[in-house]
Amino acid sequence: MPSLNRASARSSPVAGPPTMGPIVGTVMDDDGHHTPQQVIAGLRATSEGEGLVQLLTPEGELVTHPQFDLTISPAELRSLYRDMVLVRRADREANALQRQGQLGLWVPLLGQEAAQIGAGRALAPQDMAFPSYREHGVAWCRGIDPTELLGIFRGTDQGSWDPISTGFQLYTIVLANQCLHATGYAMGQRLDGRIGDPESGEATICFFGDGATSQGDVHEGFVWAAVYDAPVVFFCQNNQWAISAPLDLQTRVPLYRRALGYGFPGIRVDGNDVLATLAVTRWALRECRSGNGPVLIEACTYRMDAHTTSDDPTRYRLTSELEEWKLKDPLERVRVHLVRAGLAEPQFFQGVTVEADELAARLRDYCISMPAPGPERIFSKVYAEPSPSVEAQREEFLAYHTSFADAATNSNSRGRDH
Amino acid sequence: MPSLNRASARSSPVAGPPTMGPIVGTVMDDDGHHTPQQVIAGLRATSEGEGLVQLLTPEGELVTHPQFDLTISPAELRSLYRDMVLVRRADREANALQRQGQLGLWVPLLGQEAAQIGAGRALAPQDMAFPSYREHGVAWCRGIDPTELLGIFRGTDQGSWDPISTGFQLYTIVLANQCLHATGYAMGQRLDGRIGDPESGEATICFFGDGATSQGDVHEGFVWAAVYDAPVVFFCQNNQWAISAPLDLQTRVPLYRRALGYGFPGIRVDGNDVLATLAVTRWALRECRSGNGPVLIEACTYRMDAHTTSDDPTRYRLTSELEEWKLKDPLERVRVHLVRAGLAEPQFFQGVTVEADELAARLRDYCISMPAPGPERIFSKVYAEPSPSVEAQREEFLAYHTSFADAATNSNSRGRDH
Amino acid sequence: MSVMTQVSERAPAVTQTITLAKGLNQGLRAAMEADPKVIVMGEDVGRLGGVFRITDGLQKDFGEQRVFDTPLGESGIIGTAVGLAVRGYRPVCEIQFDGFVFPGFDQIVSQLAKLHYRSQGKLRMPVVVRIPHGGGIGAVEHHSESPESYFAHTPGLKVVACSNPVDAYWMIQQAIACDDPVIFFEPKRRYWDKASLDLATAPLPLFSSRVLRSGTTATVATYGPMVRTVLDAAAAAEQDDGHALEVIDLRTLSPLDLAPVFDSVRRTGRLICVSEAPGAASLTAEVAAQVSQECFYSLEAPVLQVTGFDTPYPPAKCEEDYLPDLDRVLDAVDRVLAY
Amino acid sequence: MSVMTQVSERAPAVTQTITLAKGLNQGLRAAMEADPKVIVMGEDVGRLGGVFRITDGLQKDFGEQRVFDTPLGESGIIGTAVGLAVRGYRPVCEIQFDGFVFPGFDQIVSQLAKLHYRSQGKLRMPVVVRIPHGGGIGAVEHHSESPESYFAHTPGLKVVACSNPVDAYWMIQQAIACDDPVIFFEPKRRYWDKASLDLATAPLPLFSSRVLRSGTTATVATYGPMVRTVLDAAAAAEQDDGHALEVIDLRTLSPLDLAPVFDSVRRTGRLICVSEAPGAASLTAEVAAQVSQECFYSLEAPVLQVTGFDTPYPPAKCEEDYLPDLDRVLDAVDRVLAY
Ligand SMILES: Cc1ncc(C[n+]2csc(CCOP(=O)(O)OP(=O)(O)O)c2C)c(N)n1
Ligand SMILES: Cc1ncc(C[n+]2csc(CCOP(=O)(O)OP(=O)(O)O)c2C)c(N)n1
Ligand SMILES: [Mg+2]
Ligand SMILES: [Mg+2]
Repeated sequence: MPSLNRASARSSPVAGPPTMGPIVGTVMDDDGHHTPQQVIAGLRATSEGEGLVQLLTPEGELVTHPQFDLTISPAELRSLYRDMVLVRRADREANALQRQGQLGLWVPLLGQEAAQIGAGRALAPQDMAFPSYREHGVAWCRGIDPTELLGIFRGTDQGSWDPISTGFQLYTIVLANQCLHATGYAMGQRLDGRIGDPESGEATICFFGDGATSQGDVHEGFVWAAVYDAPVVFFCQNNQWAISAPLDLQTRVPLYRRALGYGFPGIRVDGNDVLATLAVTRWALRECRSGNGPVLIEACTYRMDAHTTSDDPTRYRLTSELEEWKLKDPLERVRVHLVRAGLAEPQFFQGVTVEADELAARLRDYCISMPAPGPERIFSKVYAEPSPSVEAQREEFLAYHTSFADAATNSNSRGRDH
Repeated sequence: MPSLNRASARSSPVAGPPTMGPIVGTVMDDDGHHTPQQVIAGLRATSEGEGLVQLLTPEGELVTHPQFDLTISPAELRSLYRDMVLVRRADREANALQRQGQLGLWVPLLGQEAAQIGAGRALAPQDMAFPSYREHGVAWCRGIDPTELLGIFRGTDQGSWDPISTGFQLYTIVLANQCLHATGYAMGQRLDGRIGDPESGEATICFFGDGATSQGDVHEGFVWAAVYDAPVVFFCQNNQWAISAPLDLQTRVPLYRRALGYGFPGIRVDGNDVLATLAVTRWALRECRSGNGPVLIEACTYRMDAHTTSDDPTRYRLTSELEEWKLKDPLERVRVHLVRAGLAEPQFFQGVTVEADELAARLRDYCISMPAPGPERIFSKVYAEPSPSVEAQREEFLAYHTSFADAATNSNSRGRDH
Repeated sequence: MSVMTQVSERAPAVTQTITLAKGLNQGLRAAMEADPKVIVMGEDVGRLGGVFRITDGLQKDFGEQRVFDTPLGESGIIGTAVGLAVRGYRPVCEIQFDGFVFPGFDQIVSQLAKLHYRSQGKLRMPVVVRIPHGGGIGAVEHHSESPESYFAHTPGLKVVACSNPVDAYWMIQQAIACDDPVIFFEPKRRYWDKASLDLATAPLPLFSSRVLRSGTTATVATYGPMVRTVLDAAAAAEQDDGHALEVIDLRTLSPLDLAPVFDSVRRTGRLICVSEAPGAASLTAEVAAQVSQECFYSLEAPVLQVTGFDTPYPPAKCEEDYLPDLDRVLDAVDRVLAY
Repeated sequence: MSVMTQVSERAPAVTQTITLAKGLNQGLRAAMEADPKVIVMGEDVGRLGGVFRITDGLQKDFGEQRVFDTPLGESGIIGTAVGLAVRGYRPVCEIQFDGFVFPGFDQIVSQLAKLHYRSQGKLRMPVVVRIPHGGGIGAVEHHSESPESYFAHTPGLKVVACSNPVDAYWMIQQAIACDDPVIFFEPKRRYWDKASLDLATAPLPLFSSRVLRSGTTATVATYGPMVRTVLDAAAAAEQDDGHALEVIDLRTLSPLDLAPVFDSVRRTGRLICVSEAPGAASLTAEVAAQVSQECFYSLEAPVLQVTGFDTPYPPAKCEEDYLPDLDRVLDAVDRVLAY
């Protein structure tokens, strides 16, 4: 019986030599067809090889690109490096806080710093970002202090920052839902006549993962954005995995190609290269601000840690894969380049380390002293115009709740429940 | 304020000279970009121009195609013509029956006979078809008598034929839902090991419209089918309209291009050319049966009547458009060819006309004598394993219902309600 | 400016006879004149004016920026409306038929209903989702559903149902003016009912039920398309049997406004709750449960529910039997009085 | 063959202590051994064994043809399961968390629930949709929902909720053997509860409720994750106040099996219905409405409901207050006895 799961191809990144078994299912001829080899190659190509925009190699060499070259000052380069170091450190600290029981969950960005800082730093103040749930690096670029992210994961709130003034919407956990919100918002930017100038115009950027691309909402976002010329950059962080599902469980061919089927450009960029990501995202945002949206960017990167702190990747992927990707580390290549090109003194690196330590300490102090919300929080802001039934439930429960406080010694006192 | 609706482009098929206003939104450069002209051209191209597979011109000339040539006997050609004449006549009769109050609704296929007969005749007995709600011509090819379609539209049932033995599933009204059913069924064909041989293998075909392509379920169907190499042909009848929505409200570029973004072939065929549709669909089904699925076919045709008998197309499209398409009529070109090439005698055409008259008469007689279901039908087959609560409701209501029959003169007798 | 003139020309006279469909159309028009942020979107709402013509003429008068057709997808309609609301617009989305709201259900339940709470008021969702609901028009499958209870069970949403032309005119304007998401149900088989609209008479608040007919024998609470059926039954009950039924139009389904129902039941001691939706885990069960608790000592008979059956909506030829009608209401009256 | 050996090696001993999660895993295993048409599909159900490890080891033992990961989309999961059912398979779909069933809601409500009726039995839909539900695990948004009522309000579906390891083991097998679509709810915060499974004891029929503890003071009906809470409350009520509560696990939510509840209430005269879902237009309202009608003359107090509040599920730090607990149940007991 043929494997329904095309195990061969799919397990290839995991389980050694791919057997070609049922992939006859993809033998194709000239017009748009793909051979098994091409399919595998295509999948490989999502993380390396031709077509991928890269400006800084894993070895720290600057390379040029015909369309997406970037002139960048040493200071700017150092600050990109600094951002990546700081968000990585904040990420590691939050991960540790979860391990120590201070957070219920953490969603690591480890490995995706370049994709997120590159995209985040490309944004102009007037642009709007719609994140998924892993975009801590983009939040950083929008001026949201890492401490503001903690409430979601400690369970004290569901997003504490101001989604309008920060230009960074709240995290969206239901996969791909935000692709339609971003498209609608961008339709509004067009309705408001804020499109036309590549600098002063407005654009929207939407973040989602490789797994999310299979959801219908991504498709409807693409359809709407194309039909209404919405100024939205669809920024897909392809980190190769959707929990335990490798990329080829979502697609046969690189994801950036999806855009062509809708009639807008799709670009594949090395998401571990902060310079390339910055250059491509800048270009895409300028296109959108001038009215040439939408644009799809596939940033090829890697989820170097677990999906979340609840996940155990050893069950589904080999550490050899991780080792391979460590060679493409987004921070290391910038550090090497800064040193080699003599663009940064040892003091600079020491300074960043000190900053990172301070940030980590501040994060920890803030976290452990976060107040737990009271029972009234349950009923807070359910509606903009209060509902009598919710108000009545609030009054009744708060009265009931106080009765326990009043009678602490009451045999029915709280906490007897398991 | 710029038009959000890209009115220029969209109203062009309806409202005279397109103004290019807001389409700056699609000015693009080389890599995958499209100029406004290209966009409009692309839309035009969905019904004419390069890339469209055609074997019989509107003028009835046979033309050859490098990949999809077809050798067909005069007898086969005549029977294709006969099928189209009969389904058109059945369609017109049903439309008339609705006008006369015998049907609550009718969904005309007028103009789409070639797309449906071409696709339907390409199917092998072991293949399975998942229709939308307009596929009366495909039903005909699956041996479903037109009388069996009437119950849905007269309101006596929701699909009366056997969806398994006929190889033709029930009509699906919620747009695009059937694309996932077809994909799942095709996954089952692969699981059952029925894939491999282009003749004896099994394939599935799924019908949907241009408007339905915007639904998330079409996308998820494409993703699943590609990932599992499902032997399914996605057959999109692009009849240029989704009720009042013209094609460019769903896409910037021809729909067949969507397939490339998923890594399977997409072919554009003249859906008013029964030979081209037959050839392309045959090829696609053979690809699927051999295990090279999925395949997308965009059959370019035209909805020559209203969306349904409840619709009034004069509110949103010009009759000039209809006149233009009448020149591409799917039946006329075959008739002209049969006559010109001397492949059919006048008696043949007379014979078909007589057959059509008989079919129409039979359809009418059947329709007006269709029995209305009794109240027990409400509770019939809600579950495979009866539910006590539904059974109780049935007993109670039938007892109540009989009480009226018993007391016809009762002052509470039925029908006093409006 | 030209819009304004066109509109004022078309503005309703002080008193006029309108259909429910016209009431909605005029109400939408008034809401769009009152607030430039109000936009109308959905399938076929533009040039066609909607399959029921509720948005007839709006695109012509307010332009394609404010009244626009969408691609074909309900998740896309609701999801982009959420984004437009974030941008400061007040979208009014049309769902073509009740049975087609489900592809948009995720965006309604997971986003539209939760964003105000998630953001603790930093984001508002003044989105109206218009849904023609109910059966009785001889339609094919999925065109006669009554999905109200799904939404009434969803915290964060407000749900209303209009039953007559005058309410239609006012309630749609009030729903659009509301800063919360409102699921707005329209009784499609009553679109052509007529009534006289007097603009001088101020409307009731949106989230309030209304006693339509006062009586002493028993109370009947209902909403939407069943209101007219119940009023006919009440007239017949009086005429044929001398029963004085008190009839209450719930109007708001979430939050419910049951105070008038409690008052009524305390006087009549009997309640019948009518809806054409399947009864299991429904709004009528909610009303029955609340009244059974609140009026425990006043009830002289159990609360009876007259509803659609717990089956899928049947083929159209069966709907006369499926839908609660005057006779089933009267039968329930007999039964509730038999206690 | 090798599968069989592997499996029989792993087959449960006649009596063993298992967790609820293990009960489901063993039950799935038994169902797959019993019928080769049973397949398991969903996000991460293969190599990972599901985020809760319910399908742990099944892909290894039954192969990638029968246990497979899907692309990431719930509409795709349900929709392809429908197609596989048409083909003769019996798919068991895992929805990773309650809050993620909504993208698949349209396929469930419009297709899975209606195809048997639409085809008048020519198509069967033996599809099981497994949904871990409820809160109490300190999770982020959308991971603690209780959507049972949406499905109980949908004709054509059957809905069950297991509450303990032994029921989990049997009910999942019975649901898979059922020829109708079954929405199968699993109390995620009770996955690690333990109990002793004796294979010699025959299970109850799937669509029946069960009296877990008999008593005379008042009846408490509940289901899923609240069952353990209510049993704890009953123990405390007996110990502290000498109240003998009768506790009924509803188990089947659609169709409901309320005969045992009616019998009980006729004896105790009092009912409390407990669920952590929001109360408006919910299953607890349905139970309250039916009992208020059926037991009208036996009720000495109104039926009280102890439920989650009509708010979105709050941040995790609030869930201890949001979720009905032992104390809120006991408080309701005091209130219902005060009548
Ligand atoms: C609609 C929906 N289904 C399932 C989930 C559970 N889930 C959370 S993250 C995830 C994987 C997402 O993968 P990807 O889109 O690649 O993003 P990544 O986590 O890799 O950044 C899944 C299945 C969800 N959040 N939403
Ligand atoms: C989910 C859903 N939304 C809306 C509708 C209402 N509707 C029925 S047909 C139709 C247009 C479909 O256009 P297309 O897909 O091009 O098919 P065609 O009718 O042209 O054959 C619409 C909007 C529906 N049936 N299902
Ligand atoms: Mg990923
Ligand atoms: Mg069409």
